[in-house]
Amino acid sequence: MSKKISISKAIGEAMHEEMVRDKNVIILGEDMGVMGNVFGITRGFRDEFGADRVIDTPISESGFVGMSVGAAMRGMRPVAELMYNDFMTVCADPLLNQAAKMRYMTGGQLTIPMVVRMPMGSGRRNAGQHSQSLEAIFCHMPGLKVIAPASAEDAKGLLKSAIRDNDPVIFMEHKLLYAHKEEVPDGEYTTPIGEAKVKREGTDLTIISWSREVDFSLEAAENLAKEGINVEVLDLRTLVPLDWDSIVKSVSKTHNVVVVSEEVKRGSYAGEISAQIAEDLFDELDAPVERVCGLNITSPFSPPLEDVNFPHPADIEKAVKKVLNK
Amino acid sequence: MSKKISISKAIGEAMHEEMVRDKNVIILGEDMGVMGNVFGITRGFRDEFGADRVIDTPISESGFVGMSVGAAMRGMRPVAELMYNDFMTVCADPLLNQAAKMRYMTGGQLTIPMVVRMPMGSGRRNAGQHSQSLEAIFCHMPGLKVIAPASAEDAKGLLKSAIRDNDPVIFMEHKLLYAHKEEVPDGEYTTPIGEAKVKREGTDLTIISWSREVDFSLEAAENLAKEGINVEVLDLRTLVPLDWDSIVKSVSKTHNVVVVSEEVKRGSYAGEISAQIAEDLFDELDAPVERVCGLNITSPFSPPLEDVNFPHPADIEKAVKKVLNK
Amino acid sequence: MVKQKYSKEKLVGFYRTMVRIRAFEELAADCFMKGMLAGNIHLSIGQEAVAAGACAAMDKEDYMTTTHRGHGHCIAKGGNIDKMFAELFGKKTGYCKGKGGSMHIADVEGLHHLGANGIVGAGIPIATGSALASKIWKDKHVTVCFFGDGASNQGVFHESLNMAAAWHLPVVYVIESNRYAVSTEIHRVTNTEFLSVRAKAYNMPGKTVDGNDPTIVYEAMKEALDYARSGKGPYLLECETYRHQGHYCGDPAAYRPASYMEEAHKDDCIPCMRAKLLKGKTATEKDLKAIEDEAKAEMEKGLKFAEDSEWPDPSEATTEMYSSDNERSVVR
Amino acid sequence: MVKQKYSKEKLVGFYRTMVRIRAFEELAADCFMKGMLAGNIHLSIGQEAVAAGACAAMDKEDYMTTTHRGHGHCIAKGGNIDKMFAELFGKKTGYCKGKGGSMHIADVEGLHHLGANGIVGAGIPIATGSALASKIWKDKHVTVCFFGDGASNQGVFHESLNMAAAWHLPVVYVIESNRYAVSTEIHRVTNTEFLSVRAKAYNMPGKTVDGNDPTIVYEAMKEALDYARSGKGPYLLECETYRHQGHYCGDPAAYRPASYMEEAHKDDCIPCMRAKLLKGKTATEKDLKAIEDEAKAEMEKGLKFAEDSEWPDPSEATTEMYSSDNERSVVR
Ligand SMILES: Cc1ncc(C[n+]2csc(CCOP(=O)(O)OP(=O)(O)O)c2C)c(N)n1
Ligand SMILES: Cc1ncc(C[n+]2csc(CCOP(=O)(O)OP(=O)(O)O)c2C)c(N)n1
Ligand SMILES: [Mg+2]
Ligand SMILES: [Mg+2]
Repeated sequence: MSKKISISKAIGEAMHEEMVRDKNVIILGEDMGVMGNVFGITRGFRDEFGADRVIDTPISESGFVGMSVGAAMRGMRPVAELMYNDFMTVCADPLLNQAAKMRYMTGGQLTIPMVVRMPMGSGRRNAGQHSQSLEAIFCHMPGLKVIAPASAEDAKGLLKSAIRDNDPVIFMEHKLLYAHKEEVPDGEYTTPIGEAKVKREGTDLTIISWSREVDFSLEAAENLAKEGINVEVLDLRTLVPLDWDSIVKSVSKTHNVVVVSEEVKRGSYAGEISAQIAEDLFDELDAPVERVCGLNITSPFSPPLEDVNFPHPADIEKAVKKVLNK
Repeated sequence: MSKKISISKAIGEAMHEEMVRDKNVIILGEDMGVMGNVFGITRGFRDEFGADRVIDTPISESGFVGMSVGAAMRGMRPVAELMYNDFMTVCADPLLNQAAKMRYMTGGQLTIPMVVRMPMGSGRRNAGQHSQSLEAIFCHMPGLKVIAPASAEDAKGLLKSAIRDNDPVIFMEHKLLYAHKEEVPDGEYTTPIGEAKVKREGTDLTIISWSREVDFSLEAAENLAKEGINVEVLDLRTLVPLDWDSIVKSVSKTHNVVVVSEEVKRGSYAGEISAQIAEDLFDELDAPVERVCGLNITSPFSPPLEDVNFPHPADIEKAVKKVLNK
Repeated sequence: MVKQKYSKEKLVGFYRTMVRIRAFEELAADCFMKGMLAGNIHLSIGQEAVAAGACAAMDKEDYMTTTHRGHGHCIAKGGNIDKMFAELFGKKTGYCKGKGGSMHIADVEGLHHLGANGIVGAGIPIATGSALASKIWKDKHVTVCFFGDGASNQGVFHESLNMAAAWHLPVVYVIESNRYAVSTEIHRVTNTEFLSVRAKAYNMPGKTVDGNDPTIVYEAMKEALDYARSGKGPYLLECETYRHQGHYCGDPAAYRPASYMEEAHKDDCIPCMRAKLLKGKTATEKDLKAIEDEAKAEMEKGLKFAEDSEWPDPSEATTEMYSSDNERSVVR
Repeated sequence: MVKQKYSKEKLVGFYRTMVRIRAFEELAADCFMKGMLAGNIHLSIGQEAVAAGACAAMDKEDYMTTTHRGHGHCIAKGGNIDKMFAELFGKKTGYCKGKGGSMHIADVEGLHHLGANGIVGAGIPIATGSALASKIWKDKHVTVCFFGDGASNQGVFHESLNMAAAWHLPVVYVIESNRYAVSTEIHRVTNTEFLSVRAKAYNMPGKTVDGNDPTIVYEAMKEALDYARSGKGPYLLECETYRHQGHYCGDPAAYRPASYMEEAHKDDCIPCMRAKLLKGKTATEKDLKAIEDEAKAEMEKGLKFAEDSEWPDPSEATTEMYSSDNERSVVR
């Protein structure tokens, strides 16, 4: 049995179920309570769970993310939200120096079971400070787990796992996926953290991607299929810990790789994956790995400019053909 | 003619000369004035240039880095200091969302000629929040130039160029290099931003590195030479813009590459370089690129633990031999 | 008959500015609702008196920083309507050549407008740094920093005001308190009636005034600017006003009690001033109608300019990231 | 003869705590200067009365966060000297198994000590979050947040105090004002005589007391803790004290005027209290000597424990990063 719901609804359901299940789960963030979130994700939560558990914060990200760290140390399970991932800049310390490091620095004494949800991504003409995909920064910081789902089913199942996980988890949601309506299993389920998923089987080349670019990659794969190119699409789903086994398996089969993400290309997590494959699976590769990412620029506002700043299916198709020398 | 001075002294000289040359150069940071900096770099500056130009700030990094952005917009040339690069977390917004983006977002109207100097690196048993090498985060952010010198001559010449540059420049100084005494040319000179330097010529393999790991790479190269392995050491000096031509030249000669940095390996800038080489110079490579970096952990305090967390010459030698299959 | 404190010209000038701002915002809203604009816009309808009064008190050469809700300040300081509309449309003729959009309008040379900002609070240290430059150069310009009640809860508010106070920097912080940060009423996330009380933490002057009357704002700003310009240091001015629309254009603002908009309409700066001008015989119905019609026409012209303008060429996406070595820096 | 407000036991207890802290710090300094310790240590010599008075007022189950200068609070709350010394040495038997060192000591289970911190100010929101948990759970624990005068200029100070005040969280913020942040005298970077005045910005109580007398600190803390515990909200307590040493051990502190240390010695909490105890006949010379000798012996024992302890095995570098899936998460 399954039902068709939007990804934002799936995310809301995950939080709702976990709040019912565990009274230590609380939500903090701007406009999460009375308004029910700017994307409507927590509508009704405050009435149901009370203002103590669904907290409208002031615009004080360092403060409330830092408070989430403190509350998590005490055994709460805070689910904080940054209205956009771009705002990690105003709370980088509690994220990168506190949540990520406190367990290790105290020799394992402290456990920080918190989740920070954050919409990400470009394509909404929100300009430079509201359109970034900053997963690389989080992936670079040991101590954080990083998740970036592409489907409603995964968003729900992974968010539930993230809330139950005892480590700080960065949970990145693409704004332009929110409205997608997709099948989600009925009833209780979780999706394990750290497992990639083959979204399309193929033999000629592996596209490795995550978040919204998985959809574009699948679209590209369909188009390429018409030309007789048989592409496998691997959705990483979790970025840290990385499901290396699934990458090895797919690359050992196809011997060709394209990594696709919306990030600024220079210093991207896509680059890390490209490097790891080139370093450790060199002999499996028939051709150099290709990356399809954003440009090394600030996200522009104007539609014709923004449109060249994140990968579209046509860009992916071009890269696949380049790798396959077609 | 040349003289032998410490790297910290070379950095001080660069600032001193630029302050004499251009009255719009100002210094801001914690303990820069009365104390003359915790590493003694600006000793005497406040007396010479006055408290208006050598400003002791409160512990308010977002505030004074943001103020540097504002002052730079007005035509000042602020040289701000973070006492450690780890503290970029408390001023990530003015660095990543303001300094880096304001020029682009205003269609080129704003020019932000500022430098942010920051000691970096491990090896001083300063534990998790004082030992990081965070260049990857800065390199990932378009709009910033990023410099990480390894020698006194370069530190001085590049800092002078950085101060004169009209873009925001992140200038990363390894704490454990400060005391090194090295030859520096007498008199006025600058070192161009964006040029790598071959520190040792070789034919068998190229080590690409920057900052303190250049020294370790050279040491490794000397040791390897005794075993008949002839390594070239390329010091990037500037990380953004990247001197790709020098990389191509060296790799086309040696066909083997090891990238060495102190960073956390996952998501490192070393990974970006490894990826670019594997992607664009695949046919030049005789073997996969190898990275020698820090572990994917928080920097530990205890000496025996910290010592396994950044590359030593022996680690580099091992990697070189692995690549060369020796 | 009481002698009027302000000349007819001044008073009518306030009115004109407010009317022009509202005409701009209403036309922009219209475009947005018709799907002609991409992204999001944040309108200052209801808050016009703050921009009009404050900017009228500023010297032409004074600097300012604004926010995501910054159209009004730009117009009040003399902004070019054509370039503003073109920027909202993302056209190449816009203030930022389409690269910034509504939230990033700046006019550095012309208006000494150092930029709107998409990060709440981020303009506060930037304005403070501009004031630092003025202090060092002794140039007598004051920097005015506009931001919302919500922004005053960001850490940079504290850091910046503390430094400005310690070093007596010539900056005026203007809180446009419309009582809401998106859906969050300020008193639900603070513990004081007024935000201006925060000035006490820094031993600097702080004042709360009615932000719906441009003459009151003007007067308070004059005092604040004089204070700052004379070298005494920063000033915190809170202007109480109303945000008529939702947070962004299209937000129904269902989270606000009905009473909010009732008050807002009662105190609406434009009809209130209109009535006063007529009552005091400072202007005739005809004068005011002319101003209103002119404003509408000016905005229509701006809109047409924007519509007629060209889109930026996609190749421009990679220009202007760096002031030197741009190409190499964006390639790898 | 005036009836003494506090029992002999209590007063001698304050003295013992202060003496133990100083003995710890002096022995640590000695080790550091002899090159036995790696890294850096920040000593609280001169500030013992704050830790002793404040922690004595706390319930055993109350929580706390401390700073880079946090040895004193840990000892005052009952910390294990052996584990502290071992941590300073980076030994496996230390509080953090050598992974954190001096700046990251915590004792979560035993002391409800949520950790020192290397980032100035970072403990403030953490303590506030702990107080939020207490409020939600209604568990009657107060969280005490220790930090320096310098830390009060960080943005998180503002953000945290504002939220704590708005939501009436049970947290006491204790500013240990030794007037210096490294070399920077607080009045050079602020514009008020006292930092406690900042409480006004949040409409919460704020008080400045003499931090060199543990009974004064104790009393003020009792009031603050009662206030917070009763649900009234947060409290800001500034304790004025002196940092005898440089910022870190070995810093000659040449940037301070000679008068600072003259005052510091005059007001030194330990000799002052010693004299009072003797004068009031609360304790004899012999009693006090015994306390002092015991403290020294205790510290020597701790040092020996640390020296005799094993180093962590290099393989432990990669453990304890993650609570689950650790291995896979640190490999790639
Ligand atoms: C750091 C940061 N946090 C959150 C946001 C999202 N956001 C944009 S405007 C806004 C509300 C701002 O409220 P206020 O400062 O009162 O200004 P107003 O919108 O009322 O003019 C929020 C939360 C942001 N842009 N930046
Ligand atoms: C965010 C940050 N900035 C700067 C530093 C460097 N630093 C460490 S302690 C210190 C001074 C702290 O002063 P204060 O808060 O008064 O505490 P005290 O040292 O006097 O106990 C500074 C600047 C830091 N650790 N973190
Ligand atoms: Mg508001
Ligand atoms: Mg201090």
